[in-house]
This record gives sequence, structure tokens and C-alpha cells, in this order.
Amino acid sequence: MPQIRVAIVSEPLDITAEIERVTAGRGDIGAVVTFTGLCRDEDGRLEALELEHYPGMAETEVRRIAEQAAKRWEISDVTVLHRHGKVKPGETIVLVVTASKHRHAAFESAEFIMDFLKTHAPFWKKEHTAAGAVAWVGAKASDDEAEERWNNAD
Amino acid sequence: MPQIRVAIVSEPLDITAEIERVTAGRGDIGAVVTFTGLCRDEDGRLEALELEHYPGMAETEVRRIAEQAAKRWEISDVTVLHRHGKVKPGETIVLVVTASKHRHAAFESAEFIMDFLKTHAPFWKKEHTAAGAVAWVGAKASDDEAEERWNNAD
Amino acid sequence: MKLVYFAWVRERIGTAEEVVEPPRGVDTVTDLLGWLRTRGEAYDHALSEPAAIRVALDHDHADHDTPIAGVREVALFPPMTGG
Amino acid sequence: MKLVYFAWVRERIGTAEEVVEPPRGVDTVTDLLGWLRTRGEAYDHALSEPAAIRVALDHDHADHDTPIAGVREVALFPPMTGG
Repeated sequence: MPQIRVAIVSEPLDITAEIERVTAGRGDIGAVVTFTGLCRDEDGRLEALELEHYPGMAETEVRRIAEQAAKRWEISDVTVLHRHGKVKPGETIVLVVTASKHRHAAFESAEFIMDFLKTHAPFWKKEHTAAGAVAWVGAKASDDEAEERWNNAD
Repeated sequence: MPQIRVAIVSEPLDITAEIERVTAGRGDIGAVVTFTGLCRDEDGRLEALELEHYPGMAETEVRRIAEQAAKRWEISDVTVLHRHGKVKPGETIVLVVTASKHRHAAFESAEFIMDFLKTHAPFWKKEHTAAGAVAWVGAKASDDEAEERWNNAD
Repeated sequence: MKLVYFAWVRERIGTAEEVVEPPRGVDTVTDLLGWLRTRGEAYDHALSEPAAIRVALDHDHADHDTPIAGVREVALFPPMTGG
Repeated sequence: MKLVYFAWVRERIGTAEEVVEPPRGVDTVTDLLGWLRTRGEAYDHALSEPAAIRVALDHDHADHDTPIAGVREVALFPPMTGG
């Protein structure tokens, strides 16, 4: 059974600690893939992102996505951490870590998790610009297409 | 122009330092993917891997692969570090870090680099088992197929 | 039945959550959205493009034609932008 | 012309590198492999399955039908297993 760790947190994420937690003392892991999603400054315009989430559902839904990945690929460990609240440019919004004997399982499961997080995890981003403007970020059609790929593949 | 960092080293790799080097003080990176290839213990049988390399060619070839990835995807930074010499179970053999505005570019370029490293980088693994046996690791047909994908795609 | 709203749906309606008793005949999510729009201008504005509204029933994503009988918590929100 | 050998090709031939002057008529990698096999049992054993031997000419991967005229360093090795 794969280890699954999911958390929705308001503090900055520690990628090193997460990788160490996954690999420490294990001799059966050949491949670890990490994905770090960072807050961009949009050419200096952005002051912060505010991440609203659905507290009752966010963790459940993220765990469901991680479990789907664990069923579909031979992975021994999967970690998904997602920030909520205010995030500054350069800070991490989401961290996915997958570990497997085989590199393709680690790569594909991490990409699958990210594609489904974008379209299924109940989070909404609001931009606060340096000029004081505030606006909700719109969903991207490209994210729906990215998710759709996994429904057609194998 | 993307930043490219390539090194063939005999010391353990520091993944944290590499990620920090890529992201520190940058507001234009939205996605960082890391791949860590670890030495497995093969159910406790393995004592160490010995990595032979072709000193004149290894760095050139790894750089060439990184440059191909940088041409094919919109990535702002790519790092490829590869160990040589003796590696113990649990230690890192190879580390790939790609950074981009977009997650799919970061994922695909990292996977491309790993697939080409496996088939093109002049390194050879020798297993030293706990029982004292020594044997060269054979190349896998699945690695050739993994590389072949990229020649057919887009 | 508890209703919870997020992001601009919440802002336009002007509340984060409320408890409602939809009348008879409000069987599906589509029915619920239609009924809510009759409750005032803020609701009508927030839900004026039903296709843009995503729904979760008791923390599970659901289509608009799903029945709502027995559901305790209905969440209405725009397409998600996490990750 | 410098020849360098790696992994089990090196072990079977018994040396890591050497300088050779192939005779006339040795034009391609295939010719070179054939000529090397005539130089003794160790070479013949190491190169007995030419299809299993990979080649780099001056640090560039090359096919067996590539001409070797003007090449300074020829590397012979088994399929790579790095990464």
C-alpha cells in the first residue's frame, strides 16, 4: 500500500523535509519526482495571491486525487501539500512528491495529480496587484484539456 | 536564454541547494520539477553501485541533452547533475531540475532529459552485491522505447 | 439544506453560507439554481450564467442534473483555480 | 588514432586505451571492429557481437557505417546504463 500524505496549510512549505521524509531509510525507491508550483510576480505587477478554499472539501478532494494516482501507477509514496491564504511571489503554492521504483510512474503520477488539482481541487485564486487592484483569476481552458488527456489515455 | 548547469561529480548531491539556486530572487518561475534517481538496495542484496563514465564525453553529452530540452520547451533553467564512482543504496545518482512558467514544459523537459540520459550519456553501472559478487548492469529495452517516444511525438 | 458559496459567487451573493428550504418541485441542481435566482437581484446576478457555476453536493463534485434530495450541504462556486 | 574502451569492453580487452594505426582499407567503424578482432583472442571475445558495441567518434555517438578518416579518438563501449 502506498503512503499518502495530504495537507492544506497556511504556512510556507518545506520541500527538503518532504523529500527526506519520503526517502529516509528506504532502499526500494529508485525515482522521486517533485513538482513545486510557485507564485509568479507577473512582471512585478503582483503583490500577493490570496487562496480561498473550501475547508470541508479541499482535503477530501486532494486525497481522492492522490488515491487515484496511487491506484493507476505503481508508486510507493505520494505527498500533496497545498497552501491557502495569502501567498507572496516566489513562495510555493503547491508541492507534489511522488516516489516509485520506476521513473515513468513517478513522472506521470505527479503530472496527473497536478492536472486534476487544477480542475478538481476547490481552491480559488485572487490577485492583489501592487497598484491596489483585486481580481479573481479565471480558469484556463488549457487546464481542462490537460485533465481530459488522462481520460483518453490507456 | 535558459540557464543551463551541468556537472559530473563524485560527491553526494544537494537537491535543496539546487532548487534554491534556481528559484532564489526570481518572480517569473511558476513551475519547478525535480527528478532524483536513487540507488536501490535490490531487497538488501546490493552493497554499492560503481558508476564508470567517459570523462572526455560525459559532460559534453549531458550538456547536449540539456540544450536539446531547452530548445524544445520554454524553460528558463535546467540543471543536470550526475554522480560517478561508488554510490551507496539510498544515495542520489542523478538530479534533474527544470523550471518554467508552465508546468507541462517543466514536466516534459525533465522526463525527456532522463530518457536521453539513460540511452545517450556515457555511464555504465556495475553492481557490487553484499555477497561479494560483481556484475555489469544490462541496458533495458524499455529505456530505448522511452527515448523513441520523443522522436515520434509532435 | 445548507448552502455554501465561494469566490465571486460568495462575493456577489453577499454571504458565505445560509440554510434554506427549497419549495416542492426543486429536485435537481438546475432547479435549485433557478429557484435561488428568484430570491433577489444579488442571487440573479451571481447565478446569471448557470454554465459558469460548479457544484459540490456533500463535498462531491456533481453535474447540474443531479437530484438534491437528501443532500445536506450544497456548494456553489466558479471553476477552480488552485494548484 | 586513439582507442578508448569502457565497462566490459575495457575489461575483456584488458586495457583502457591504446594508440593504433589501422591498415589501409579500414574505412568505417565496422571495418575497425573487424580488424581489431584479428588482433587476438581478448579482442575477438570483447567484440564478438558487434551489434552490442556502441561507438563514439571524438565524443560524438556514431553508427557502425560511419567513416573514421580524420577521427582522433574512437570509443568502444556497451549500451549505456547511466541516469
